[in-house]
Amino acid sequence: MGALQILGFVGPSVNWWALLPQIILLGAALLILLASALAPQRTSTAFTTITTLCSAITSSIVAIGLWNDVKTGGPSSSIASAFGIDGFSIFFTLLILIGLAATALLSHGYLDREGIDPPEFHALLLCSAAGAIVMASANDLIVMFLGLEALSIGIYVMIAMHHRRSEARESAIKYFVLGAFSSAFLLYGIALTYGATGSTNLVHIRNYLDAVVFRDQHLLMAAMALLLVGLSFKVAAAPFHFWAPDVYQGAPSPVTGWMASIAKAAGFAALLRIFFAAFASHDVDWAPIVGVLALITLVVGAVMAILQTDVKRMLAFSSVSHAGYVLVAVHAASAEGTSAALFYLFTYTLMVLGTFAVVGAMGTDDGHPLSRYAGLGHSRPILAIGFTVLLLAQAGIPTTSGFIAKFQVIAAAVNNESYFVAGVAMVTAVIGAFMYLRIVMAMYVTDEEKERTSPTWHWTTSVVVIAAVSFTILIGVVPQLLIEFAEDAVPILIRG
Amino acid sequence: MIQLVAAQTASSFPVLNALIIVPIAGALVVVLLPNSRPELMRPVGAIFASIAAALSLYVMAQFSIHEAGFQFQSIQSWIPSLGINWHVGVDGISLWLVVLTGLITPIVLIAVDPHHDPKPYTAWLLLLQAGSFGAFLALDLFLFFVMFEIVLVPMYMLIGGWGYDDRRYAATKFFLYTMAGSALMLVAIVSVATLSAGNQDITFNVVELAQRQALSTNTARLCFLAFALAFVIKVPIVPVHTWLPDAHTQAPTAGSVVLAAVMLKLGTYGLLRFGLYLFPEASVWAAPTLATLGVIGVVYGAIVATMQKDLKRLVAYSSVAHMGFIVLGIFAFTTQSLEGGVLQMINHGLSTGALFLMVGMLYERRKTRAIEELSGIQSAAPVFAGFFTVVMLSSIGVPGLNGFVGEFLVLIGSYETRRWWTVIAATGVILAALYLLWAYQRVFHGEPTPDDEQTPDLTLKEGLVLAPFIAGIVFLGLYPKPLLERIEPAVDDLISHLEQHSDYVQPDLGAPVVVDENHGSEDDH
Amino acid sequence: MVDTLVFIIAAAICLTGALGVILARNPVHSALMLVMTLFGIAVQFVAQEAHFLAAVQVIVYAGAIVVLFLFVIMLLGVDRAQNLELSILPIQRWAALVFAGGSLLLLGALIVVVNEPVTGAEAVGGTASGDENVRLLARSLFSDHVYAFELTSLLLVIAVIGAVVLARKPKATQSAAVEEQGDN
Amino acid sequence: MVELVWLVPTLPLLGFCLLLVAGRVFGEPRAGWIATAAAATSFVVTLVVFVGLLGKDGHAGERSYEFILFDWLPAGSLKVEAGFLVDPLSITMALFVTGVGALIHLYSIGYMHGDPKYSKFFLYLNLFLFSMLMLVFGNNLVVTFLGWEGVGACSYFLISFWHQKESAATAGKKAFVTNRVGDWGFMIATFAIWSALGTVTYTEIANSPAMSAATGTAVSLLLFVAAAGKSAQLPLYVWLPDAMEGPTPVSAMVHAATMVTSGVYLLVRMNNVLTEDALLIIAVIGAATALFAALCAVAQHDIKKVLAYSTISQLGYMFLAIGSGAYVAAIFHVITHAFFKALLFLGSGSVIHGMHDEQDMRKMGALRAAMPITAATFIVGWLAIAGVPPFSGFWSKDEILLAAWEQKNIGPLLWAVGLITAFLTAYYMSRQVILVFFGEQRWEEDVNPHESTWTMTTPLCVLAGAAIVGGAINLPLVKDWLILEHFLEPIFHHPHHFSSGTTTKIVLAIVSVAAGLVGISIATLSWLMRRIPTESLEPELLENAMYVDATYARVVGGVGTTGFQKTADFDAEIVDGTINGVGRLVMKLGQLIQPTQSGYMRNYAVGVAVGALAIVVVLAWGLLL
Amino acid sequence: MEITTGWYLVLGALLFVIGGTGLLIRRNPLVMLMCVELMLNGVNLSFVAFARQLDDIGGQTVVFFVLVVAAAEVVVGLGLLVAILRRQPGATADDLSALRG
Repeated sequence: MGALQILGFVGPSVNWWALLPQIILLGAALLILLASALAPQRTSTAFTTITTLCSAITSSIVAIGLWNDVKTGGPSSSIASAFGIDGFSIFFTLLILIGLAATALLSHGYLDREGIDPPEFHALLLCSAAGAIVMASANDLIVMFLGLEALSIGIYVMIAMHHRRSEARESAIKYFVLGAFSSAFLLYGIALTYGATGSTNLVHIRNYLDAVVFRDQHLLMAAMALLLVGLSFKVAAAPFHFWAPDVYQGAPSPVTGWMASIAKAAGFAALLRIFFAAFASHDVDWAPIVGVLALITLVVGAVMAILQTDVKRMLAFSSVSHAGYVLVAVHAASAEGTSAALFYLFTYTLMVLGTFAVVGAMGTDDGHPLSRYAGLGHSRPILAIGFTVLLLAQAGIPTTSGFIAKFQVIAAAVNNESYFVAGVAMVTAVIGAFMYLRIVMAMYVTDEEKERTSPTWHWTTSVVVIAAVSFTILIGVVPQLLIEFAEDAVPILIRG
Repeated sequence: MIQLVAAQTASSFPVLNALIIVPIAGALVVVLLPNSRPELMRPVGAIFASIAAALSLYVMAQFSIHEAGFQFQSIQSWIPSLGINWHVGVDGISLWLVVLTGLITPIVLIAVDPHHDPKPYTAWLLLLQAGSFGAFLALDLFLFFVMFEIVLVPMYMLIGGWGYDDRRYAATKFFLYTMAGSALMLVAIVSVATLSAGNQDITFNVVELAQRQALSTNTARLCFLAFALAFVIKVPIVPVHTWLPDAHTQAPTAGSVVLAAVMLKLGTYGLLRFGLYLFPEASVWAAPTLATLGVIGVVYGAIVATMQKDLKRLVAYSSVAHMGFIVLGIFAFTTQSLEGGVLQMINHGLSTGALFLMVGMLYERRKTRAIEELSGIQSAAPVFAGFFTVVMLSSIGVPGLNGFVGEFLVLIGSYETRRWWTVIAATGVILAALYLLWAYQRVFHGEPTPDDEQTPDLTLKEGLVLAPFIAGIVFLGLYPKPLLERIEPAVDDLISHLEQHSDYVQPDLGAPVVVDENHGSEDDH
Repeated sequence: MVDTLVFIIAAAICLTGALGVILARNPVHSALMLVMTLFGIAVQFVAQEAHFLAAVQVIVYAGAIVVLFLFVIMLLGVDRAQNLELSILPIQRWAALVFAGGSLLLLGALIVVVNEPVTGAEAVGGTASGDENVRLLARSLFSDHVYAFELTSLLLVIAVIGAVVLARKPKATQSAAVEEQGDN
Repeated sequence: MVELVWLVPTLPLLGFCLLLVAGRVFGEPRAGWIATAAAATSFVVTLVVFVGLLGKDGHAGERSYEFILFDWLPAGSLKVEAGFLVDPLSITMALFVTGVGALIHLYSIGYMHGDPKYSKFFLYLNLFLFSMLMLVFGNNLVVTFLGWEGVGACSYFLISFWHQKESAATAGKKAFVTNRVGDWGFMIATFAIWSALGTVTYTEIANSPAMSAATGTAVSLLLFVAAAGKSAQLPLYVWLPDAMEGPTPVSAMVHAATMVTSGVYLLVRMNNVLTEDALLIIAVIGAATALFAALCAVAQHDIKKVLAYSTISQLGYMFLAIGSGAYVAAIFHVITHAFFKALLFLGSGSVIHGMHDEQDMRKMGALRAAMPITAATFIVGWLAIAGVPPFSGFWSKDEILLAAWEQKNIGPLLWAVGLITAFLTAYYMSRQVILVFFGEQRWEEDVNPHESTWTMTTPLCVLAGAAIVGGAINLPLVKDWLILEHFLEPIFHHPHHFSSGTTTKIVLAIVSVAAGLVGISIATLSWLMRRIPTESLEPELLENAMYVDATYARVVGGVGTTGFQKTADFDAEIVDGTINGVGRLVMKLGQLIQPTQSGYMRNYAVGVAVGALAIVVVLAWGLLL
Repeated sequence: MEITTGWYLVLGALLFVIGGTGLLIRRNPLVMLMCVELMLNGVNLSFVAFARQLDDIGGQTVVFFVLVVAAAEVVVGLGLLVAILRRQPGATADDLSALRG
């Protein structure tokens, strides 16, 4: 850096404190890789898992510290305002770290069972987690794009790491090709935005759009459209959702959980930051189209879900309709809607992680037929009741966090006077409920009481399930804290 | 919730919160009991349910008679940022439903043996009781919706877990049908809260919202329709009633009893408490339609019941008919009809609940509910037949038994405002006699078949279980005053609310022509 | 006048190359056509005074990426000619037609409605004028976009791990015995 | 003394409770005696009350006492008390209800001998007596309705007492349901009265201003519907003949003496709301019923069926009286009819008992030797009903015919119908007496009929006595002898007075007597002396009661059942089908879009590409704005 | 005539569209990857054109990152393809459709 200063070059100020979470994760990743490279014998899963956990915990501690700073000092940005430090970014950082920890725990038993190399898996997990954090806190479209690529590419590999299953490879290539395809659209959208506003920096874009009245908006509109497409793909919103069921089904369960929870969350983080924060002045343009996407997504997700026989596919489609719900909140284009979306994502992430924890434990060579769950209510009552809670929460039954989340989304939509969207959302919820009930029924209502082989079960999995269930119920009963958290996390764009 | 109760504003014991907490605690205790002691589950559950019952009786005893407003109110902030409170209270309309809920659950817990998995069975029943309490006591729209939805789960589990052959279909249908009904209600709830907020802060407090009346006519009507949809499905009113026969038929006895006695009332109670109270103008506007549907329900339900081949289905359809009376009463808007409606909720709970219990007992004995497979039971089990007869007559509406009191008040009250509806609805009493007596004749009269001759008569325990029902049936039939005088203030309050917020004016009924000298002068209202 | 000529020629090269990529039956030809396009684009870069980028374009893309492609093609021996008619998805062609045609129409429409200059925005990242293109590039790279620059390293790390993991032959222990087995 | 009225219904109620709890323990015959005691004491108490009432001055309106027990249905302005009204009308009814009732209890002790459900029978009887007394003493329509339904329920129990018999069970159900049709009228009438007058209490109704003509007529007709149901008038009479499935004492008490007259009681009680138009209709239907039933009775073979139709016919008389405004005559006939019809039924019961449950008159004959007391008393009843002076039937029937004659609009016609009925009555009763007690013996030797025990014959004798002298309570010969009329006067809004001169009265009386005698003689000629071929006297048409019942059955069993079944199917297929259809529709929708999930990544890419294109177009041209 | 930014944009757009179309019609996974590269190049061209128009160096900087991303994608993508084609030689995109419905 010294030499550059001689050249009269001054680098941008860096808030290392704010970067620390990502740095910790990357450090952990490198540590794991080095260890596996240098260690004479095969690196133990325990080591990598613990390292991942520790990094997750430490960086979440840092994140909490950051939260307090933001609460006191207000939001800021760093590194030439490429990186935003506000409640929003920290909210997602924490969420992603939770997801990271959970996925690490889930993978722990899984990797040994399936004979997947732990070091690479966890390293990639950490990297894609870092990518997700970058995505959530990016103040610059390019940074956001890079974060997205990091997240996605990591996932491609993690899926494909399951050498022995052709399904895994197939889902990997599908996700890869389509992902690359859609990120090309996203990138084109960035290019057009750059052209229309003269910068890729969200702050500048926001200010520019506020200041300038366009002669013709076509360029900007096309830009918005393409950005929306790219991100809708990531969050699996119809009609960009087709990959989701196949990929979710083929991918290893922990990775599926990671995709369904964190990838989606990060995608929505970017969506919210770009559209709600940066394109706020043009919400009359983008809100309606988001509404339409929300409707299509809700309907497709719910209607397709009830046709499935494979539990993983069911859950894939249900996650599609969940995306629809969040889109409804985004469509509201209000602070209330945004915090509703955040609340939804937070609760949904934990539900889905818990769900896939169970699914992963129940997995068999012949996939996840519904019949596999028959009689679970009798053979493993505790597991069954936990799973039931998670499913009912996804169906939005009261006293679970899922209901509070849906309620807030509906409230946001109603405040926005989009009653139709709200109504459709509720109706599709009913349709979707049928699918969850089918699983519950399968567990409890069995005509033959044949004792089944208990699923291969690792205590780390139980930890995740228990945590997810208790959180789901706790938030379902006393949601106030999380609601306030989400309200403080509405994105704010700050320069410098 | 727990620490909310702790935060109670001291003055008095928060009995209503306790009502809701006790069964939940009971459920937890039951869940924690060791699986090795299955015989403990139901007694322990029954104890907790009985504590709740005792509390409900305490509420009844402490309830001050001539007071219109809500009593025992308890408000705690729950989700402040959404303006949602934990707000419970009881008035004359909900009081007796609460008591009914309190008493029914321990009885069924004692009465009905699930045959397998007593632990979850007991826990679910207790949760059901808690949820029902909550729904009847809630004075916060959000809280009400929570309770209104949550009761679906235990009932769903009971039907699915302990029901008969076709339980899958029935349970799912029950759950989805009711959930679909309430889907739009949630939207309406939010709309009401937000739209009537105006410049004030948003609230879900029913009393507050009822006073604000800030919605435009059309909005109010739309919201009312959304509410009404949820409630008419729950009641159920023709033509959205078909979940009921399936649910009742497939549900285990306990499920059927609670479903009939308590859960159906959520619909009519909702129409009263939220339909009329929140949307007076809209209720008046929709009254003719709903009253018509109610009357159709009375006649149609009776006709369909006549042709049922399954005893439980028959009783289920008779429920449709009886609930039709209640709906007519509600939307006739007179003191008598509304009081009759509320009373009829209780009566229907007693008589239909008892009927389901007995059909269950019969099933336990004969392992069939098919009418044509039974005959001459009266010869084999005369006492059982006697109990059945009493309940049947109450259901038919014979004076001196409770069924008559409710129907009579509903009809006499409705006659003034809905004359022709009443005339048609009254034919329901003919049909009721028809289907019940015909069924009775086929099942109890005639020469018993060999299997029927073996049918054992009522055991002492069963007799004790049924005794409270019989007692209630006779007592309410002869001396309903204690109920009526507690119901009346609330009902009058509701009517004056209607008159105040709509162009409806209650006709001056039965203005006494002469004051007869033998006893105190008539009381006008 | 000259730059017009340059543009037209280069554009022609690009488009023929691009069409070649998607129409050539043989993947090898496609790869070579891709190189052609990339050269054309490099020329356009020069025409836009992005000299350094032009160089990078040639080196990285043509030099590295396409070579990688060819390498894999040879490695896997998938250089068989692929007959487009064999496509087993009939609707696919119509869909593609819709996309292509639609996009072209859209483009045409935009050309008609959007009047020069396409954007009214002004510079923020510092001027890009003329001879010291490299210096400017470097400055912007290490000031405004330094964070992104660092992130690319993350990306490359992932890519490396991925390449290693994917290319590595599965351990014989499992691969032989429980091939195509395992849960998900 | 009047205050004791509450005891009157309470005693049978006590008996009921006692038997309910311990009936089996008491067993036979103690249970019977307990019930009888309850009925008897209640009769005594009624007498006491009656005497007490006589102590008051009738014309100062002091003979009307209300006793409020408690508020029954206090709802807003609606005030319904559980209370008793003691006035000449109710006490008169109560007297013969308890009196006849007590006798029939006594009779049943012997009749029900050996029945497995002995105690239960008396339980029902007491409950019935209680309900009947509530009906009579109720101080408002609702309490009366309580009794009204109570007696209905009891008659249901009693008719289907031997429910193992399909026919008995069906008959019971039929009775209840048919009665319910009448109850419907009762309820609506109550509602209408309340909404018009604001009260359901008799005293207040009596003092209320008249309702509008339309309402008044409507109410009157609705009340008549109720009465027609209970009192088996056209077209609701069909249940009564079947009701004979019950034990004979039941037929005597419930379906001849007491319950069936409650319709008459109701109309008399509500006399001040009945309008002219309504009365005319009532009179016509009454007359029609009387004639119709008499015709049916002519050709019956079942000893009880004859009496059943005769009951219907006599009830028709009573309504004819009411329709003609002669309420006293109606009540008078109610009383006398209670005596002689109960007598006849019990007699027939005794015969059936002696013949070992044989009811077909064609298998009887010449029984007077075998059962002299029964025969003698039965003959008394026969003369009474046939209207032979000075038996009680003559006086009451005569008054009715007179009233009919004086009916304003169509008096003579009504009178003529009444006369024909009188003739027919005399005929078929004579036929019955001859077939049962005279002529040649048509039963096998092994039957050996016998006289019944004293518990059964005592009531017969008492009733016979009453049937002879019963007319004395209202002799038209001298003004002051019209005891009943003077006694009942206070309760009538427009007291009815006969306008005809003495000569007319006498002529009419002679004519009616003549008609009776003609009937008797024809019967004697044909059935005893066989001078007239009897086949022609029992036409199919009449034997089958003009197929009315059969037609009902065909309608209910045919159109009714299928209609109901259709509705049930509609419910199952259309209503429920729609709901399940919605579900299937959603599934269909899913299967419609399922092909998009083809598994080909290039297909999926199309989604992205085309979707993107669409969004760009929509946004760039603001299509959603 | 004078070549304005618009021309470059149109060219970029054409490349993008051609690439997209190619991905839709080709089922050789390698060629599909190339098509993605085409699209990215179209985008690059647009970036540079805008940079020129705006006289802003940022646009050119971005192209760097796009190059890196493209490289990373290609590396991983080719790795995937190698892994797949090793086991299913000559598999086309359409052959990889076991997961469906």
